[in-house]
Amino acid sequence: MNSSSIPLLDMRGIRVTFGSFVANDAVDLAVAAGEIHALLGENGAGKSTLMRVLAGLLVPAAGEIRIDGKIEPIGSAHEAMRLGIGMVHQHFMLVPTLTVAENVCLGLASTGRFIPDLKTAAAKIRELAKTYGLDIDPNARIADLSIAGQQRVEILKALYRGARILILDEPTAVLTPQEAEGLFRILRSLAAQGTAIIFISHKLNEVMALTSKVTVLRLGKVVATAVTAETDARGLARMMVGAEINLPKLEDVLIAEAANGPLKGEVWAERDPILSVTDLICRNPRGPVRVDRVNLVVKAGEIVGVAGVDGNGQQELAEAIVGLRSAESGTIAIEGEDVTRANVARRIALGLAHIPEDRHRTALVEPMSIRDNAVLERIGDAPFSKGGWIDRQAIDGLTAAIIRDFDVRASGPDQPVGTLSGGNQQKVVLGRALSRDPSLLVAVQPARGLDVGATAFVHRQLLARRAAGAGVLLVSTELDEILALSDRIVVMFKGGIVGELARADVTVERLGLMMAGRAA
Amino acid sequence: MTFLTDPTFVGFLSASMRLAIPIMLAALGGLFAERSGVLNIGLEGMMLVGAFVGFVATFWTGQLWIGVIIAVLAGMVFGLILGFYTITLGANQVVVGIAMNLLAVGVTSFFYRMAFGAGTDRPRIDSFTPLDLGPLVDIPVIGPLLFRQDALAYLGLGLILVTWFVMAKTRFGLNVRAVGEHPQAAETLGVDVQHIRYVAIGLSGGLAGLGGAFLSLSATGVFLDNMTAGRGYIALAILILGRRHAIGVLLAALLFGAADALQLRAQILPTGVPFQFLLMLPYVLTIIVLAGFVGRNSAPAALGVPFRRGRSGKDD
Amino acid sequence: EAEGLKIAMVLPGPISDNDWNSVGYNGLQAAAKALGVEVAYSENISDADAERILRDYASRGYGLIFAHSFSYGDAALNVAEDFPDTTFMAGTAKELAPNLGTYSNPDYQGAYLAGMLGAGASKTKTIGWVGGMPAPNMLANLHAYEAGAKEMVPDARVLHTFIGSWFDPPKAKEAAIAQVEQGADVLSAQGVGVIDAAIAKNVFALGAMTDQNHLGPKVVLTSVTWDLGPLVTAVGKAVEDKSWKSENWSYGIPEGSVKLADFHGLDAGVPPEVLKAVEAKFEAIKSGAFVVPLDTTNAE
Amino acid sequence: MSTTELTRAPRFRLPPALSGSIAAVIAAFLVGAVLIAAVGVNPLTAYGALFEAALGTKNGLAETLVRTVPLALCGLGIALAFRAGVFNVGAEGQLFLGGTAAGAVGVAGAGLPALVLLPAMALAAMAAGALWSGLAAWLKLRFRSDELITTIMLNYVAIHLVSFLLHGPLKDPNGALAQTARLTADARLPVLLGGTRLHAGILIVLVAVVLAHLFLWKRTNGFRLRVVGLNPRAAENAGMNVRGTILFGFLVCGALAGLAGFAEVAGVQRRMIENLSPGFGYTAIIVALLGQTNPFGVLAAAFLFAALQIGASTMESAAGVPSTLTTVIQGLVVLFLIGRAALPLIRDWFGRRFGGGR
Ligand SMILES: Nc1ncnc2c1ncn2[C@@H]1O[C@H](COP(=O)(O)OP(=O)(O)OP(=O)(O)O)[C@@H](O)[C@H]1O
Ligand SMILES: Nc1ncnc2c1ncn2[C@@H]1O[C@H](COP(=O)(O)OP(=O)(O)OP(=O)(O)O)[C@@H](O)[C@H]1O
Ligand SMILES: [Mg+2]
Ligand SMILES: [Mg+2]
Repeated sequence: MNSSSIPLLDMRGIRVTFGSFVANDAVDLAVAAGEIHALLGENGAGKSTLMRVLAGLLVPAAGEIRIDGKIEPIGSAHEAMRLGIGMVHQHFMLVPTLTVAENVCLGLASTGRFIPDLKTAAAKIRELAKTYGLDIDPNARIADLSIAGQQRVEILKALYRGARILILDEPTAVLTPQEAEGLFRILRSLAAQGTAIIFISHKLNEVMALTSKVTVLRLGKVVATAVTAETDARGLARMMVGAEINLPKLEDVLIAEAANGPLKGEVWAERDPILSVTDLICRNPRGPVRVDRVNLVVKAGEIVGVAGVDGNGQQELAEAIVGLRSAESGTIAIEGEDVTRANVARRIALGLAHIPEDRHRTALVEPMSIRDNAVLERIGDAPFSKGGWIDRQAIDGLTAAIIRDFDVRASGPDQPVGTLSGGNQQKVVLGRALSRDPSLLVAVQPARGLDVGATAFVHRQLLARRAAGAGVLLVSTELDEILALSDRIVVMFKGGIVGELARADVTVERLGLMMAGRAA
Repeated sequence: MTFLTDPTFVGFLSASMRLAIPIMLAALGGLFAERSGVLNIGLEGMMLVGAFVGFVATFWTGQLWIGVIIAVLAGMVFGLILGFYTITLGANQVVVGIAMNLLAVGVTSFFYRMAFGAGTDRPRIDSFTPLDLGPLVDIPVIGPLLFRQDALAYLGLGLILVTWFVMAKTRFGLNVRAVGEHPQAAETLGVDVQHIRYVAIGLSGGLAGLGGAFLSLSATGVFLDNMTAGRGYIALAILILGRRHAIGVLLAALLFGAADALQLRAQILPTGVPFQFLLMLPYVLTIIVLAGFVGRNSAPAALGVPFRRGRSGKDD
Repeated sequence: EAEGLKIAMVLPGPISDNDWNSVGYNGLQAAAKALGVEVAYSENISDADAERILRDYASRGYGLIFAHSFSYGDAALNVAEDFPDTTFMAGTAKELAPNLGTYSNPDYQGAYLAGMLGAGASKTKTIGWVGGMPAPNMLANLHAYEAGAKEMVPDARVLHTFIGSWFDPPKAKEAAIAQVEQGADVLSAQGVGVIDAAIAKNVFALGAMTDQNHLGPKVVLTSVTWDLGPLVTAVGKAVEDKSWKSENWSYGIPEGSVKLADFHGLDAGVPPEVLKAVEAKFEAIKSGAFVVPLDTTNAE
Repeated sequence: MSTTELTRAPRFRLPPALSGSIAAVIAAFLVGAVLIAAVGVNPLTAYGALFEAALGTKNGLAETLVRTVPLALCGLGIALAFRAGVFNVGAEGQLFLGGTAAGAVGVAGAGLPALVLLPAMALAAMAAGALWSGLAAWLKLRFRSDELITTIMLNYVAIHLVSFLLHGPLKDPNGALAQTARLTADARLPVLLGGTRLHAGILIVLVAVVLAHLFLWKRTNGFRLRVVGLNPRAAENAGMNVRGTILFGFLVCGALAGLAGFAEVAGVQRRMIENLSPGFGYTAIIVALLGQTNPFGVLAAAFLFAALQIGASTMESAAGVPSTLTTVIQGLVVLFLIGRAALPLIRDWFGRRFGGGR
């Protein structure tokens, strides 16, 4: 056996259990130096779990890990690091109040056993950043960095520790296409220098573009390992889910509608505006302007996509519309009623539903059951309460309907939502919002972190809402998502709207230019 | 500017410092605990234990510094017990803290009676006496504030600088800050979260014990049941008022000490204000300052949240 | 109940305070020795709990129960009503019952002497007084102290501070230091901590309740001592031989219970005529020729 | 008792939480026994006195229930506030102000019939407690001041304020003490059990516990309160009035603590006194959290603590155990109760050490 045939990383027979639940079962995974290896699977398939084993954060019940052919018992994050394993977690493992250099030095005795030498570290960080083309200021506070910036720090943290095996868990879920492209460049150059990279993503086109091999997990077991070039996205999706998945498209809906004869004769201009935003300005308390003179209309039966690079005021705009952020000036009207100063409850009463970007923090009460979360917005309404008394039966009915209609995979209505997988949590959020038949749906990154199946489900639901005559405001940094679903697209840049495109006029190039701030 | 050297003003300044130091020390203890993510409501109990143990040790050995050292150690032991509950068991940090305070009241007065009997002549030790620092004493403002104190007070003031240095510059301080803000992140980098928190809470107890020792070995030469009289709770307020920074803690404690020194002086003067209102002064002032200037500062993100290793590194 | 008398005492603070509570505890122990009876006590009993504890002792066959706090009056009255065969003694109570007597806290008589002594010994004609809370016995003490001082030195200044709690030695010390800075050179120590101030500032202190010279051998000029032993013993004996009457049992200077402690040689620092005047006043009080005024109105 | 008996499996099993709690209390008592023996008292005598005094006699049980009243009311308030995400340490001060208001109204309203006077006193007490708590709420909502700190500070302020009132405007004109005049019979809560001090306050507690339970689990506002406490941002997103709910958490805590003050004044002391509470408001924090902020749990924890405190003081008077030691035992009981969580850890450790397995 010559040495080149020994993979840098060789995981064999890995088994992880949580109580009686088997999260990883007899998983084998081999990755060679210089290889970019995709790890695929549905939500909850066990990808993160497997990687946590590799990173020393979980001790497997069975199995062995070989590095360079040698069995290494990885018992702690420390050992993993010593072996050159670095992991960029799905949710960044950065201390927001510390600087980049401090985060990098954390837990790294080589930067000074008692007094970390931050100056030297900063110099080394600059050097590394230059080598790999990462744009990083070692003295910046993490909290002040953009998401992409934080991710660069995560990668740099691994590089600084001399990672030979780099794990990235859904790294692009929070990146814009441009940022993702930047990341891929970095990863390719790392691979070229011999780093083994494990790449987890739900975006199959990225997998196709970036990786050389792919391993697919389903229900904790490996169902396939393949050379990427020998498969296609469709095939990968089938392997993951075990069935054919087609992401729905508005275009198909329009074709179908056209086939059904002319629409109810409606002209866009004559339809009622569900949402109208006029000259809206929002700013952070004593801070910069976040939403700058935005004008926007959403009419019944249309999906308006808000595109833009993350951090250009889309989230703030959505928050202002739903009432979580107060407007400095301008007006917001829902169903013709001025709600600029109205509270969230009033807006909900007018038919607003919100699928927030951060479901854990904003949408769900994690320790509470699915049942309780299902009525969060409607607890005061009939039939869920009468005279201030909760009607348990009515709520049970609603919960059962949501679980059934939205295919929430849970042990029952009493399961705390915090213990559901991300996809299922999102289904609860969606089910709750849509069960109210909202006339205005504000959906922010509704498919973030979801697998293909769940994404398709969410998208179908948005289209169904549109068909039911609701106005949908879809905020997303995923161009694919925006392009697939929107009747009209507006692009935000630095808090303002740089332009609007009808779906017929959209090209990716024009959108890209507008997202960079140039009206096109 | 003559008032700067007026004996009344000078006395007021040094009294402010004397009143501030024990609270400041306990607040420094609270600083280590809270920055590492552990809420130490047990400061009061740890102070009391320090006051008691320091007194007994000094009484038996005749050595003040032995008393100081033992007081610090005893505070640490109490801190580590609290640590076991909050860090290892993940118990509610408030309940444990209050229970520890209850325990401390009982334990100290019980063993005081075991050691010295009851109702007889109260034992006394010769407390620390102010050091003579020659001409430094006469510097306006600074002199009375800083140079009329005893060795223990200087130790306390020195610990402000030490704390600042440790938190800002050392690896341990970095670890403490990380562990208090984002323990999962620290964990993924190989920082032993529980270990860091144990050390921090041990230091916390030690500093509170030292603050207690100041009461029985410097401020007075006696021990009396419950003689901390709520200073540990006030230290919690001082900690927040000082934004959980060493220098801030010093200033906040001085503010409180000054308010107390002022009201004690105002009582003697014919102000006509009922003395109860003067007694309120330090507390009211603390509230006002808290509301006016520091309301918007935020606590370490993981403060009060137990960290369990089994869940570490969870994506979500 | 053939076993003979059992005496109980309920105290508001720790018996180790060398103050009010120590006096009570020592008095009880003295009576136990003198009468050969069984005694029991409960310390640190807050007003809120007093009634329950008193009731508890009464129901367990204690024949004589001392409620040793000015603030136990209500509690004692309530319990006395339900236990007519038990004798209660409440410290400085106003309302009595057939089986509820009271005993005054006569240390204010000594405070008068302390005031004279303090003012006479003061070079600045300013003396201090630090107390916990303005309870009636504290106010009586303060006013007698002032009156004594004024008798000795008509233009004497008497500074007083309440620290707002009964037990906070460091604060009492700081209060006393503040008084010294205002010119006081003799301090009346009505709380733990004042003597520490006297040591730190090298001024005289006047101890209270017990001889506190050992707490500051060079500064505690003398102490106003109060020995509750004779009173507890006398009441116990009266209960035993059924001669007890519900009345105010006052054991002060005339009865030999309140005294000035030994000066431990520090009297050298006091003008002889002052000592003589104090001595004379002590005899006058003892003989009944002079009655120290009892004034419990608020200070100022 | 033979070894076989000791090792025999129990016939029926208590729910694990309850049996664990009982084991914890027993463990605390065992440690206490060592200390009791150290001062030369037979621990069995001491504990016998404790149980008899707290639970074994009519009067003892009555006293335990009397003590349960303030602990449960304050504990309930703290628990409800906690559920709303408010950590109110100010029950002690709120209780003092409630008691003062009750005393003031009770004295001023002398002559009114009990049916008018008692409710007026209770309302005044609740209003005063709520007002004091509302101050902390205002500081939090307006200035974002941490209520842990402001409520501790306000406790001191309250106690000095009450001292001023009782030494001044509210002082009994016929006495020297800092307390109000004695309440007339119409201003007192009726005694429920002749020959004891058990007053109607315990009924108030039972009603309050049931109401709190219904509120938390059956009322929409209780639901909202829990949501706000668990995730205020999600509550806001769902259209709930977060600030109002937080304010309510403060006010209800203050009102219940004030009510506790009323119960002490009208049921036990029969006037407002300067030292109304030996730290009820602080003990109630432990009560609230040991009771897992569940109304019935709070009631159980309050009863446990009341029994412990009543029994402990009799242990002092009857068996000669120093009261300081009884404080130690109380602390130990709490620590062992929380320390239950250590049992699996200890079992694991023994397993690893001696079990031979993994
Ligand atoms: N801490 C835990 N306790 C119990 N079960 C867990 C825990 N962590 C993970 N699991 C289980 O392991 C399974 C796999 O989880 P994992 O996070 O590895 O999924 P994943 O493949 O990363 O999913 P996603 O694509 O959503 O990130 C889950 O379905 C869950 O049931
Ligand atoms: N305490 C717990 N008990 C049981 N299962 C848990 C627990 N915590 C997490 N899990 C499981 O862990 C799995 C992974 O959850 P996770 O939140 O990582 O999903 P995710 O898809 O990665 O989420 P997201 O996409 O939002 O980041 C879930 O399937 C969930 O069932
Ligand atoms: Mg995952
Ligand atoms: Mg995920």
